[in-house]
Amino acid sequence: QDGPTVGVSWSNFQEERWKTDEAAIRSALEEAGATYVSADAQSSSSKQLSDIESLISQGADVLIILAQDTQAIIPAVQRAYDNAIPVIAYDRLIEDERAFYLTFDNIEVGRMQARAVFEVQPEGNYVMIKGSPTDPNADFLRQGQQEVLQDAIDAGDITIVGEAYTDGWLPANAQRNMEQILTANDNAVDAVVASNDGTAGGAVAALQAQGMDGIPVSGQDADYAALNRIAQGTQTVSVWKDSRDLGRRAGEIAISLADGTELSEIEGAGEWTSPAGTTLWAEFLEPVPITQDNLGVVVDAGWISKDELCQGVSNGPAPCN
Amino acid sequence: MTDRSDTPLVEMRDISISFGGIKAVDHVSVDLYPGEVVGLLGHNGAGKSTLIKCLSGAYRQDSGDILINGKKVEIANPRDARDHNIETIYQTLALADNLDAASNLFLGRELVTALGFVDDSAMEAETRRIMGRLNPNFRKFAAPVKALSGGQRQSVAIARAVYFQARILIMDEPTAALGPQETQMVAELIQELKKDGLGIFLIDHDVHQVKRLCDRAAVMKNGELVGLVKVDDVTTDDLLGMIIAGKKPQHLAA
Amino acid sequence: MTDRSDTPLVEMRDISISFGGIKAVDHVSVDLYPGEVVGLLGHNGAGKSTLIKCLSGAYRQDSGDILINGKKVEIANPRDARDHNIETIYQTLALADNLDAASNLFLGRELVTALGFVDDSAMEAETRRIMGRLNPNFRKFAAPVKALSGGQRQSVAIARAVYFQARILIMDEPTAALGPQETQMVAELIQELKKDGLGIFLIDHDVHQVKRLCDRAAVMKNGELVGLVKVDDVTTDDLLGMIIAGKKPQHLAA
Amino acid sequence: MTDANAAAAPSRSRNFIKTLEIDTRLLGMVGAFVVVCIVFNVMTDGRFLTPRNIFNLTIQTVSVAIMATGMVFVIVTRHIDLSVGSLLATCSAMMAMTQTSFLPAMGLDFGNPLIAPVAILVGLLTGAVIGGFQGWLVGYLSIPAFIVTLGGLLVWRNVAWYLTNGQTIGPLDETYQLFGGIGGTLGTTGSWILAVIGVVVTCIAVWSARRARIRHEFPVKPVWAEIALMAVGAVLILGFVAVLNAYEVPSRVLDRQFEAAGQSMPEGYSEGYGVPYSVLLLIAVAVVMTVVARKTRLGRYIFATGGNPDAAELSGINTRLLTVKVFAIMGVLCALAGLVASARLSFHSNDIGTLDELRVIAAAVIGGTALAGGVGTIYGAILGALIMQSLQSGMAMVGVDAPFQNIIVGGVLVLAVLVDIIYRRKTGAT
Amino acid sequence: MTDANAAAAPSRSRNFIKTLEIDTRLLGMVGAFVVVCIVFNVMTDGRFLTPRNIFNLTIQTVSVAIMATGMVFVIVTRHIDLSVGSLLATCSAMMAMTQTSFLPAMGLDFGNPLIAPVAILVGLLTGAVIGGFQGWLVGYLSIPAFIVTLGGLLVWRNVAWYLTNGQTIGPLDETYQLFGGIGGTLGTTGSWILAVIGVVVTCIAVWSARRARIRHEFPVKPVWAEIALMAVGAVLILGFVAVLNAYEVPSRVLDRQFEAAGQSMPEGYSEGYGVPYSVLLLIAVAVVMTVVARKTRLGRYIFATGGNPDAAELSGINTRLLTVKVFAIMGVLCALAGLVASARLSFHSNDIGTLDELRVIAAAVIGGTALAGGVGTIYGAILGALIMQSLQSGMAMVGVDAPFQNIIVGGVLVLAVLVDIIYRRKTGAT
Ligand SMILES: Nc1ncnc2c1ncn2[C@@H]1O[C@H](COP(=O)(O)OP(=O)(O)OP(=O)(O)O)[C@@H](O)[C@H]1O
Ligand SMILES: Nc1ncnc2c1ncn2[C@@H]1O[C@H](COP(=O)(O)OP(=O)(O)OP(=O)(O)O)[C@@H](O)[C@H]1O
Ligand SMILES: O[C@@H]1[C@@H](O)[C@H](O)OC[C@H]1O
Ligand SMILES: [Mg+2]
Ligand SMILES: [Mg+2]
Repeated sequence: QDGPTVGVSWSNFQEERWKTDEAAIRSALEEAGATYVSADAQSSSSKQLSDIESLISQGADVLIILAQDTQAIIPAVQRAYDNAIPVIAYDRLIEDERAFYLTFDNIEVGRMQARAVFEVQPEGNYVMIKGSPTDPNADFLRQGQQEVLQDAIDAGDITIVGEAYTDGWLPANAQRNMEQILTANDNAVDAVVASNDGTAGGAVAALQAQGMDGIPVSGQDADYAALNRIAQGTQTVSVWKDSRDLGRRAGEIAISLADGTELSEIEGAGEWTSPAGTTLWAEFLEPVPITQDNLGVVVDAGWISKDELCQGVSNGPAPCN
Repeated sequence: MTDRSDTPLVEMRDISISFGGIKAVDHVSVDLYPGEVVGLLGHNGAGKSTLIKCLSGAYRQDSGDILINGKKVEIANPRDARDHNIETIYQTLALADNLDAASNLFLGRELVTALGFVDDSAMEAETRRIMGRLNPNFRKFAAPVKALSGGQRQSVAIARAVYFQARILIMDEPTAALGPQETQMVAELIQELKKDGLGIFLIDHDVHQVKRLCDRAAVMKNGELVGLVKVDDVTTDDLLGMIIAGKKPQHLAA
Repeated sequence: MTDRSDTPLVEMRDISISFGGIKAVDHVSVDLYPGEVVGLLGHNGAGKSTLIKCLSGAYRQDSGDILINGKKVEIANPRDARDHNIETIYQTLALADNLDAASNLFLGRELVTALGFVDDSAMEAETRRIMGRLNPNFRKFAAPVKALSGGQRQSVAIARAVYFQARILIMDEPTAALGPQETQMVAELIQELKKDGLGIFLIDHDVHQVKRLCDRAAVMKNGELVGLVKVDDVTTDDLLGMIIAGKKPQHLAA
Repeated sequence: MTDANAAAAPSRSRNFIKTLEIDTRLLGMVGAFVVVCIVFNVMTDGRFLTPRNIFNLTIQTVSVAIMATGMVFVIVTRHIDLSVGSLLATCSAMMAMTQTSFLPAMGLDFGNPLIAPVAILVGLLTGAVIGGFQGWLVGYLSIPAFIVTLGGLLVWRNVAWYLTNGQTIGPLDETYQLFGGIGGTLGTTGSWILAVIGVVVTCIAVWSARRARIRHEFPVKPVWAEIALMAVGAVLILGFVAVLNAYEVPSRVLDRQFEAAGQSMPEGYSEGYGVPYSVLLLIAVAVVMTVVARKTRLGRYIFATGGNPDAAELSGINTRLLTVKVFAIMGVLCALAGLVASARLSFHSNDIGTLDELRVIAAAVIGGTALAGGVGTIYGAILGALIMQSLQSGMAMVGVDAPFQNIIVGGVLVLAVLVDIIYRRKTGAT
Repeated sequence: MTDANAAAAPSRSRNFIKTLEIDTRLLGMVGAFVVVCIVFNVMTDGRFLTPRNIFNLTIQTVSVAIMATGMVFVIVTRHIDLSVGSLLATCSAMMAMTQTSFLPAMGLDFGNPLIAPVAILVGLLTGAVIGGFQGWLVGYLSIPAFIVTLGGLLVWRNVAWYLTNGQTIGPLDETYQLFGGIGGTLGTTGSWILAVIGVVVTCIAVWSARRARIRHEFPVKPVWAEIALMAVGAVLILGFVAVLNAYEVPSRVLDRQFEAAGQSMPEGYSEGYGVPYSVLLLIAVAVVMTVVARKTRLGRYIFATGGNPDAAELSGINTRLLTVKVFAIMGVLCALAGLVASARLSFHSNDIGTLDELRVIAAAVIGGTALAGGVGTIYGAILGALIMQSLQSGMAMVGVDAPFQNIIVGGVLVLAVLVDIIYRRKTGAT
C-alpha cells in the first residue's frame, strides 16, 4: 500500500461516541487509500505519550490526537515535530501552535445545554451534574453553562441547589449523586443541567424513581439512549456534535497534511487564540442542540434509525407519531 | 503374630526420589503385613518422611513401584491414598490452623445431616469421645487449633488418622510432642489397632519404643536402606549401631 | 554444683496469664541459678510453653514479676529478652522458612563486613562449624530451611540459641524431633553450657532425660505448679506421679 | 490501679455478650458504622437517617455487596479477583444484548414475558463459565490469581465493548428492570409477610441449634439468653422492614399510576415501598452464601484451604477443583450484580462496573476478611459494602466537592477499620 | 520410556546452567519476554526491534519499574501498596508547585540552577514522609496495608488535586526535564564510558565473590564458568549501550541545535542518543535496591519477616519499625518515579500515575514476587515492568483496534506468566 499512514491516539475509547468518530475517520482514510493505526491511552496522559511514540515508530505520517490533557500532550507534539509529522488536535485543545485544532466548541456546548434547559424552566432550583474532575472539558462545559445562567442567578430567579462532579463520567455515579441531592433537597428540584448523555441517563434514572422524570435535563453526544429519552420526554436536549463530520474532516485534513499542505492552507482554517494565549490554526464545527422540536434532524442525517429512536414511544413528537 | 508368608499388605519396591538433584531416598524397598508394625529409624534427614510420603500421596517417587495386596497401584495424590485406605499422621501434622479440632478431625469426610449440611454437633460429640481416649486433659473443642499447645495439636492429628477405619496407617513421629501419659495411651492404641489387623509404619527416634511396639524395623541412612530386621533378633544397641554407623550387626550381616 | 544461696539468676514470681478467660498459667513461681538446669514437666497443654514465653518476651504475663539477678525487669518483647542475654529455642522453632540455615542462625545478629554489608561467607563458615557439633550428617547449607527435615530444622534452631553467648537459655522440647545421636550431642552440649555457668530451663517430656540432665524439676498441671523438686530427691516414678496425678510424692509433701 | 478499674466495666458487659454468644467481631464494625451514620445525620440536619435515604442506601449497596460475598470466598482461599468489574460488564452486556437483540431476532418480541428470565439465565451462565475458566487457570495451571484476573480485567471489559459495539444498550425490559430497586418493591403487605417469615425462621434456627446441642449433651446457654437472641433478631428484621415500609411512594408517582389505570387518586391516599426485589436478592444471596460457608462441605473446604492449603490437599480435598468452584461462584455473583446494576440504570453502558473491583475487595477487607486467607465472614463483607456506600452517599448529600469527598472517604475508611481493630484488641476478640 | 528421554536433554543444559549458577528463575521470564519481542517484531515488519523503539521502550518503562522495585519489598513483607499512583501524583505536584510557585515566590527565579535540586529534594521528602506515615499506620496501629493504602489512593490523588488547584502545571524547569528521557541523555561517548565502568564492576564483583568463597574454603565453580559469567555480563551491557547509541538524533533536532549555537550543521553530520538519564536513574535504583535486598541487614530482615513474621519478631527484629522503613522507601521511589513521569510529560498533570498501582503490582508479580510474601527479586520486577510495557507499546504498533489491543494484552500477560511457570516446573527451579 502506498498511501500515507495516519496514527490516531484516543484518550479513552470506552465512551460511546468515539466509536462513531473512528468509523468516520476510517472511511475518509480508506477513500484516500491511507492506512489507519490507533491506540487507546485508557485515560492516562503518560500512556498516551508512549502510544504516540509507538505510532511514530510504526511509521505514521500524520497524527490525530484526542488529548487526555491539553498540556501534558505537548512532548508528544514535540516528538512528532522532530520527526516532521503534522498533528491534528482532535476534539480537545492542545496548547501548542504546531497542532491543528479541529473541534466542536465545548464552551458553546455548555451554553447550548444551559440555554435549552433555561428556555423550558427559566426559574427555580437547578442541579448541575458536572463531568469528570480530571477532564478539562468538564470545566469548559460548566463555564459555558454558567455564562447562560448567570443573569438569572444574579436576579434570584435561579438557585443552584446541588452541584457535583461525576468521577469518570460514570452514569452510576451520576445517579447516586442525583439521588442524594434529591434527598437533601426533599425533591425541590426543577431542572438538571447534566454535562453529557451518560450522566443525564443516571440523573433521569434517579428522577424516575421520584416520579419526577419530565423535568428539564440536558446532555450531549446524541447517544442513542439519550435521543430515545428525548422522544419519550424524559430528557430535554442533547447537544449533537456530529462526530461523523468531525471524523470525516479529520481524515480529510490528515490526508492533505500528509501531502505536504501547510496548516494555514487548510480549507476553512482560521487563526484562533486559546484562553491560555496560544494561537493556533483551527477549524470549528457547529454543534446542534437536539430537542423534541428538531428530532427529525438526526434521523434525516442517518445518525439513528427511526425504529431505534422511537423504541417504546407512542404518540411522541415527530418523527415518532 | 503376623503371618509373613502371604502377600504383603504394602510393598514398596526400589523407591527413589530426589530434590534438585540430591537423592533423598535411594532405591529403598520395604514391605508391611497386616497386623504388623514396621518401625522406620534413621538419623535426621535420612529420608524416612520422604519415603512414606510416596505412600501417602504427598510426593510422587521418581522411580520404583508401590504394591498393595500384591497389586501395583498408582498413588498420584492424597485422595488416591485414601481410596486405598491409607491414613497418615504427618510429622508436620497438616492441620488447618484456623479450624477447630472437630473440623480438622473430619476434614474431607464431614458428617452430614439428612439434608446434606455438615453436622457440627455430631462431629464435636465424636471428637470428644475419641480425644478422651488420647488426651484426657483436652478441653479446647471450640478453639481453632492454632491456639492449642504442641502436644494438643499432635493429639488432634493422631485422632484424625485413627478415627477412620484405615487398613494401612502411617505414623511419622506421632509421640514426639506428647507427654508421658499421652505417649502411653498412643502406645496402647497401636497395640489395639495391630490386633484389628491394620498394618502400621511407625517412624520413631526412640529405639526402646520401637523395640517395644514394632515387629520389624527398617533403618535408613543418607537415603539408603541399611537393613530391615526383626526387632526380636537385635538389641537396642544393635539398632543404634545401624542408625549411627550405618552397618548391620555382625550376626545378621549375612 | 550449683550454689543456691545467692540471688537467683532468674526468678519468676506468681506469674499468671490467660487466653480468652481461660487460665493457661495460674500463679506459678520458679527460679533458676547460674550453672543450673531446671526441668519443666507436665501434660500436654499444662502451660509450660506459655510460662517460658513470658520470660522470652513472646507473651506479656497478666500478673506476676520477673526478676533477673534479683532486679525486677520488664520484658515487653523478644528484643528486651535478648538485651538480658536470654536465648530461646521455641517449640515451633520460629525459623524463617524461606531463608537458609546460616541466615536463620544469624537472624537479627548478622555478621557484617567492614563496609556494613552482611558477610554471607563468614556466616556460612560459622554455621558449618557449629552444625558439625550438633548434626554431623547435615549438608544442606544453601537450601531454604523449609526444604529441611523436621530434625534438621530443629538442629538449626538449637544452633541459633547456643551460638550466641547467652546467660539464660530456654529450651522448649529441643530434642523432640532429633535422632538418637543428635539427641546425645545436645545432651553433651547442655552439660558443657552448664559448666560455663549458664542457667537453663529445659522443657522435656522424657523423665529419664530430665533426671539425667537437670538439677531441679518443676512440674505443672492445668496451668498450676504441682511442685519444684530436686531431681536427686525423686525417682522417675515420683516424677510421673506428679505429672499424671498432680500430687507431690509423699516424702516431699511437707 | 486505674487500669484494672477500666478493665472491670467492659468485662461485665462482655460476659453478658458472651452468654448471648454473639459474634463480638461484628460489634466494632457495627459501632463504626453507627458513628458514621450519626455524624452524617447531624451534618445533613437529620436527612441522612430518614426512611427515604435508608431506602436509597440499601439499594445503592446491593450490587457491590452481592459481589463482596463472593470475594470473601476468593480471598479466604488466598486468591484475589480483579476482574469482577469487567466480568460484571460482560454479563450485563450479554443480558442486555440477549433482550434487545438476540431474542428479538429469534422472534421473541419486546415485552414478551420470557425475555427477562432467559436474559438473566444467559447472564448467569456467562458469569459461571468465565469465572470457572479463570478458576481453572488459577487452580489447574497454577497461574497466580492476581495475574489471571488482571488479564481478565483487561479482556472482559473489552469483550463487553465488542458485544455491544461500544454502544449504550437500552431501555431494558420492564420485568428485568424490576431488579433495579425502587421500580420493583414488595409493597408494605408483602414486606410484612416477609418479615414474619424471617422472624419465624430465625427462631426455629436458634431453637433447633439448641436442640442439637442438648441431644449431644453439650452445655447450652440459659433459655433467657436464647429468647433474648431471638428477640434481637426479630427487632432487627421488623425494624428494617418498618423503615422501608415507612418510605412512601411520592404522590407524583401514585398520581401517574392511577391515571394510567384511568382512575383518579383518592384524597390522602398513600403507599409505602417496602422491600425492593434487589434487596431481597441480596438477602437471599447472603443467606445462601452464609449457609454455604458454615453448613456445607464446600464452605468447610474453602476455609480449610485458606487456613493451610497443604493440609487441605493432604486431607484429600481437591483444592484445584475447589478453586474452579470458588471462581465460578464469583462469576455467577458478578452476573447477579450486573443484573441489579443495569436494571437500576435502566440501560447497559460501556463503563458499567468500572473500578468495582476495588470497591468489592475493599468491602470484604473492611468486613474483616484477611488477605492472608482463612478468615472472613459474609455479613462482614456486606457491612463493609454498606459502610463504603454510606460514606460516598453521605458525602454526596453533604455536598462537598468531589476531590474533597474522596479525601474524607479515604480517611474515614482507615479510621473505621482502626476503630474496629482497637475494639477487638480491647475485648480480646479475634 | 519417552518421559525419561524427554527429561534427559534439558537436564544436560540444566547442568551447564547450574555450573554457571545463573538464577534459573530468571530464564523463563526472559524467554517469555524474548518471545513477545520476536512476535511483535514479525508483526510490525521488523519495526519493533529497531534501536529507536528499544530506546522508547526503556524510557517508557522507567517510571513503573522504579516503583516496582519498591513494591517487591512491600509485597515480600506480606503487605501491598495501592497508593503508589496517587502518591506519585502528590510528589509530582509538590515538585511542580515548588518550582513554578513556591520557589519563585521565595525569590528563586525561573531558570535558577537551584530550582531543580530543591524541587526534587522536596519531592523525595514528601514521598518519604507520606510513605513512612502509611507504614506507621500499618506497622504500629496494625491496620491492614490494603485499607491504609486504599485510603491513600483516594486521599493523595485529591491532595495533589488541591495542591495544583486541579490544573496542569508547567512547563517544568529545564534541568528537571532532563530526567524525562529523550531530552536528557549521556551521549555516545558518555555511554561507552558508563558501559566500560559497568563491565569492570561486574568482573570485580564476580571475582571478589569467588575470593570470599576460597577464603572460607568453600567449593568454587571452575574458572571458565566465572569467565563465561563475566563475558555474558559484559556482552549484555555493551550490547545494550550499543543499541541506545545507535538511535540517532533526528536531523531536525540537530539542525535546531546548530542554529541555536549560531552555526549551520555540517553535511552528513549525525549523533546518537546514548543512555538517557532516566534509565541511568533506574539502573542506580536497581543496583541500590538489589544490594539492600541481598547484602544489608535491612534486606535480610525484609525477607525474614516475609517468610515468617512471628519468627522474625521472636528473633529480635523490630518488625513494626521495619514496616515503616519499607513504606518510606516505597514513598521515596514514588517520588523518583514522579520525577521521571512529570519530566517526561514536561508538565505535572492531574491524572499522572492513574492506575499505576495496578501496573506496579503487576510488574512485581509477573517478575516472580509472591503475594504470599517472602519471595521476590528486584530484577524480576524490572523485567516484569518491561514485559508489560512491551505488550502495551507493541500493541499500539501492530495497529489492531483499540479494544482488541486490550484483550490481547490481557491474554498475553496470562500467557507470559504461564510460560514462565511451565518452564520452572520443567526445570525444577522454584
Ligand atoms: N520438599 C523438599 N525439598 C527439598 N529437599 C527436601 C524436601 N523434603 C525433604 N528434603 C530433603 O530430603 C532429605 C530427607 O528428608 P526427610 O524429611 O525424609 O528426613 P527424615 O528422615 O524424615 O528426617 P527427620 O528425622 O529429621 O524427620 C533431607 O536432606 C531433606 O533436606
Ligand atoms: N495463643 C494462644 N491462644 C489461646 N490459647 C492458647 C494460646 N497458647 C496456648 N494456649 C492454651 O494454653 C494452654 C497451655 O498451652 P502451652 O502451649 O503452654 O502448653 P504446654 O504445656 O507447652 O503443652 P505441650 O507439652 O503440648 O507443648 C493450652 O490449653 C493451650 O490451648
Ligand atoms: O463528548 C464528551 C467529551 O467532550 C468529553 O471530553 O468527554 C465526555 C464526552 O461525553
Ligand atoms: Mg521426618
Ligand atoms: Mg509446649
